[in-house]
Amino acid sequence: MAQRGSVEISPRGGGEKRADSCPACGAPMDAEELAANLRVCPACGHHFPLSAGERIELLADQGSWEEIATELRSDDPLGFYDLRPYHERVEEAEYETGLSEAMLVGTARMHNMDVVLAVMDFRFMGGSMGSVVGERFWRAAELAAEARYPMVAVCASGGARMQEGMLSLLQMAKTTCAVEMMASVPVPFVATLTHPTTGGVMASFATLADVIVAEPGALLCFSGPRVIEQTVKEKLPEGFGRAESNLEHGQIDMIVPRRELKDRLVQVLGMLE
Amino acid sequence: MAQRGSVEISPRGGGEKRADSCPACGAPMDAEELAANLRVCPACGHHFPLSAGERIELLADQGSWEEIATELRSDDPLGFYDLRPYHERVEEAEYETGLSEAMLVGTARMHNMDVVLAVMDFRFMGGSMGSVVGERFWRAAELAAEARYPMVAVCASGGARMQEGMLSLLQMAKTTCAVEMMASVPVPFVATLTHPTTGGVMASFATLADVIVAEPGALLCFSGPRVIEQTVKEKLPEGFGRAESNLEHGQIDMIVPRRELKDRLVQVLGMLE
Amino acid sequence: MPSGLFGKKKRALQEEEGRLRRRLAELSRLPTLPGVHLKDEVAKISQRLRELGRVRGRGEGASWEKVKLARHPERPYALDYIGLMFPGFIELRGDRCFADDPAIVGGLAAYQGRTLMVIGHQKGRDLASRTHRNFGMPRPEGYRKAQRLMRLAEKFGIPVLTLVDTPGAYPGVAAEERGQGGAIATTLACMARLDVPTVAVIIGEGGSGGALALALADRVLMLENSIYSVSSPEACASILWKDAAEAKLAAEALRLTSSDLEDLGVVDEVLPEPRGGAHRDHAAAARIVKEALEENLRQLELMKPDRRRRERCGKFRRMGVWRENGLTLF
Amino acid sequence: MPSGLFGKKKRALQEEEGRLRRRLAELSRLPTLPGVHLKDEVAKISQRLRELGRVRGRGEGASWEKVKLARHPERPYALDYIGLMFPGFIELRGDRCFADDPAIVGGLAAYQGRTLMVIGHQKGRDLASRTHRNFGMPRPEGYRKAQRLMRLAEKFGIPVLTLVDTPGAYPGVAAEERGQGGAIATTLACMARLDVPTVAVIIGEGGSGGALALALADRVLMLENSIYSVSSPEACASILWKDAAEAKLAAEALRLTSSDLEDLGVVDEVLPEPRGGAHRDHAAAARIVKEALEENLRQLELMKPDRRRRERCGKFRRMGVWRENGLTLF
Ligand SMILES: [Zn+2]
Ligand SMILES: [Zn+2]
Repeated sequence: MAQRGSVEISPRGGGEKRADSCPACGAPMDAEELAANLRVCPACGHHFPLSAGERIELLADQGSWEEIATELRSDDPLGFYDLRPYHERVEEAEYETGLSEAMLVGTARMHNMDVVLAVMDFRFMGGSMGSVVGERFWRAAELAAEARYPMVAVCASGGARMQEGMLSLLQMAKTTCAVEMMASVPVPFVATLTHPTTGGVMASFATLADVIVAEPGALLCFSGPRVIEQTVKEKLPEGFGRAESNLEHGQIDMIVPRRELKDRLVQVLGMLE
Repeated sequence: MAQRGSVEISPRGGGEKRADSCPACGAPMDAEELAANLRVCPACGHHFPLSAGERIELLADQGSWEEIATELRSDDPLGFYDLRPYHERVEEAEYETGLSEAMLVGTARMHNMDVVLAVMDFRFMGGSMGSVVGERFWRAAELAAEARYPMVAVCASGGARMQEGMLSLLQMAKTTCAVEMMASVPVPFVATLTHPTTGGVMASFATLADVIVAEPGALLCFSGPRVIEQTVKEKLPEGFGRAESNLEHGQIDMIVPRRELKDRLVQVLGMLE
Repeated sequence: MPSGLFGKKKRALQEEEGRLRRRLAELSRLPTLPGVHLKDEVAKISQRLRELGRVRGRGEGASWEKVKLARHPERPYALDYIGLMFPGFIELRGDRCFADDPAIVGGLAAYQGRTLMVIGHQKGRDLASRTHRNFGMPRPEGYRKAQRLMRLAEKFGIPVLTLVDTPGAYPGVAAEERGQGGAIATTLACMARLDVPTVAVIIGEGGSGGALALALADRVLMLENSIYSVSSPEACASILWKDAAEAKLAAEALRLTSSDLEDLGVVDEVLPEPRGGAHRDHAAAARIVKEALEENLRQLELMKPDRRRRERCGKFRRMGVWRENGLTLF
Repeated sequence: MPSGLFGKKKRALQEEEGRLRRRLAELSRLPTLPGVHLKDEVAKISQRLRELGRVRGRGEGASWEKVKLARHPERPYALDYIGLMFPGFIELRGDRCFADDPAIVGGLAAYQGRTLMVIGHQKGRDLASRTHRNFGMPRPEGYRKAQRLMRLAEKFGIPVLTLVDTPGAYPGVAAEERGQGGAIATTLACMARLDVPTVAVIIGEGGSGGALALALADRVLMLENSIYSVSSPEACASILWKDAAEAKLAAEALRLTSSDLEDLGVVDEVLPEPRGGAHRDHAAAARIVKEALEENLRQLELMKPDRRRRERCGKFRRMGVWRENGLTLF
């Protein structure tokens, strides 16, 4: 089932549309310079999103990534149609990202440590969690538990994939059971929360990790700012839901700049093994 | 070690000085009427303190109380002297309350259910927890664990007994271990918090109970109002630390008026057995 | 899970319905071109959809009707069921941490000579109680209270019954700051770990993660006119249709009714309601829930804790539909 | 616990001292009567007390000197020890509930090829860091963070080291409302239950329940110039002497020094400090702590978890002195 080799990065380099200037500080951006800086604004440190491929490149030792569960694809159990059919949306996401789903799972080495990686990509339908994301996470957890490899999940998600109805919501229960499976060994499970991680992912495996790491500035919440403003008409405080606010409110262990992320994850995993 | 029969209630009836009027509503008080009403103000429901003897009378089936660990007495391990020697203060408390210490422990039946009772008396040096209170609680817990009787503790305490120094503080650790001993069976442990329960008792066995019941209006906190006002100069909100505030803040399970206390405790214990 | 021919047939009908609806959506997006007459095809599809609806037991707007029933202000709430099913219920309150959340109630119930821990979302009926109960939308402390009570139940070997009825977890700033996401996640984890029997009953509105948090149970039962949904139809419509007014369409698409969810294998059993709905006869509804509870508990108590936990996780592991190497797995 | 002749002798001296001090207190309360001359007796008692003080290794005001040393602003704090003992320490933050409390720090430390969970009270040195650390006075979330980290340590079989240094838990309204008492109690319970080895070191000020919460450990070590007390001498004086200025007297009476507490059996081992006190040589102090930690962990790791837990509870069960049927039990 494993497929050796490094991940396909889409022709555009794997990110979403490249901005011409930094949205945080307004500094003009050179795409190549930005890429060379791990897509962190050299002027202000703003962390631009990474694609799943870029994330794997960042974390996995060169050539060590072996994807599993590659053949899993979304079905359309509800025959869901809104303004467009679900399958059309999936196909479009596949085409635009070059990915098979919003999460890739597999094994890799990080500084020579064997790990299981589960990496989400927000570009794939907003990183929404449907049946395939849930099943891939399950298989990753199963592999981690069996091989006694620690797991690193990198989260980026808008929540449940509405087009799969309750089946998508239930992926919260499924991934929770998967985390419990790792805990019963135990193998260490560390989550890295990147911008944005919200909804069902934030309310299941992401916050169940032994250690929770976040990238600077990442929006991390269950209900997003727009929902809060529209539903309960509350004014949002400055920095609401950001990694920094989560740290202060005791919800995460640490904020790690992207440049230090791999080293830090390896240190943490090394100490928990 | 057990001593059959009902507890000695001091000649004055076991309470502290009887007020002429209710401190809560100002209604004039007739001592006999008050006693007949379980020392609850008929006008406003204010709960006057009960002595350990009165409490046992309230909770134990007639004639079922068997005190244990009766021979335990305070020693003076530090040779403690402040304005008066410790042993003198203890002797005075013994004389004034007719009790051997700030906690009595024993077995009783409540509506025919065998239970272990641990009852504190605030009049005995402010219900402070020293070595004897800790050891009595331990023996009560041990008996509960061995006989598989549930335990009901009735708390009223100003905290640790300073005159025994660190040995009194360590009763928090000791009573915690005693609660763990009951939990490992498990036998149910229900705490009834009465006015006032503060300091070390509040930070050990009292808040470790499976179910925490309080009497209306009881002051329940770790740091008392005076300490807070004097140390950190904070203004206290209306009703600070009272049972009602604790209920709202999620610290206790329920507030039960004295008249219903025995029935409620028996119901709870019956469901946990 | 659908099983046997019955399940397969249902699924075939469901697929046909999906196909037709997708085609209808495509047609509706086509520009009106001279000489192209779509009306016939639209009419044919609509006709077939109505037929399918009848076969599958619902007319047009049937899902929306269920939404209205599930939210009916006279529908029995958790404390109504508790009052009818468990005289002498003792409420236990507080998360021992920050607050007591009245949007979740819980406590001990005497039941057939044993004890149950009953935990449920609680809505209010009049303005005051609705405000007090925060419209049944829990804050993190509600979920943490639920966890505390579940652990207490486990300590004494007491089975857990949950009653699910919430529009969703409360989406407020302070609730977020106190870790709404983590509170739901740890409640799920707590339910996954419990070694006592657990039964969840969706009694009204099973709204999103805030509902699911109390429903990772050995058995998930659902009252006939309840709904259980990944998001409210209104929210779904405003996100996917960009128009909250399309909630009726969304309600249909989301498959949130009890029969939909039985088809999808999401719930283990659908409980019939008294004629006209549970709000017409609270006592009868409570009897139905109690009987189902009894039967399910009886079965669960025959199993060893390990096996119960394994089967519970196994059930949720199977939730989802995907294709793999050309095969659709369900 | 004191053992053998050495312990008995110490205890005899202690008792004599107590007797004399009580007599002194009695004399001081007597009204001055004509013809009654107490001066001689007072002088004699004071002389003997000074002798006893020398024998027991302390002069007058010796306890107060220890209080000042224990609170010395240059004394190494938890993060100083951590920095010196555990390069590569990874701090873990937050209670996952309400806040991260900077008055308690905790995290993972690589140690002799294995991992330790280190948790300690943390004071600040300058105005900003003192405010940030709330003068080392934890709120409930600090204790809940400690519990979370202890449970994490237990999950992975990691021994726990705590560093105790606090004036006490924070006495504030909001801290009370969030359950300060319960937070301390559940931390104690957590430490009582842990099945990994636990070592507590009193490194500075061991103030009241807020300190004890982190010290229900298999081994409780205490640095020579630290104090460990049921209440601050100031608070004790203002309660018992009705005058906070009598803190010096209270410090003596409370027996809060390391040698007092070794005598009383409250601490398992007193660690000598570098000449003049730990503040004179942080590195040397850290070496001393590290060596003691090593030896104690080595012993603890030879024991089975069950036995460790049993002995831990057994030790705290023996804390206290009482009389029973005429016998003094210790
Ligand atoms: Zn920038
Ligand atoms: Zn009154």
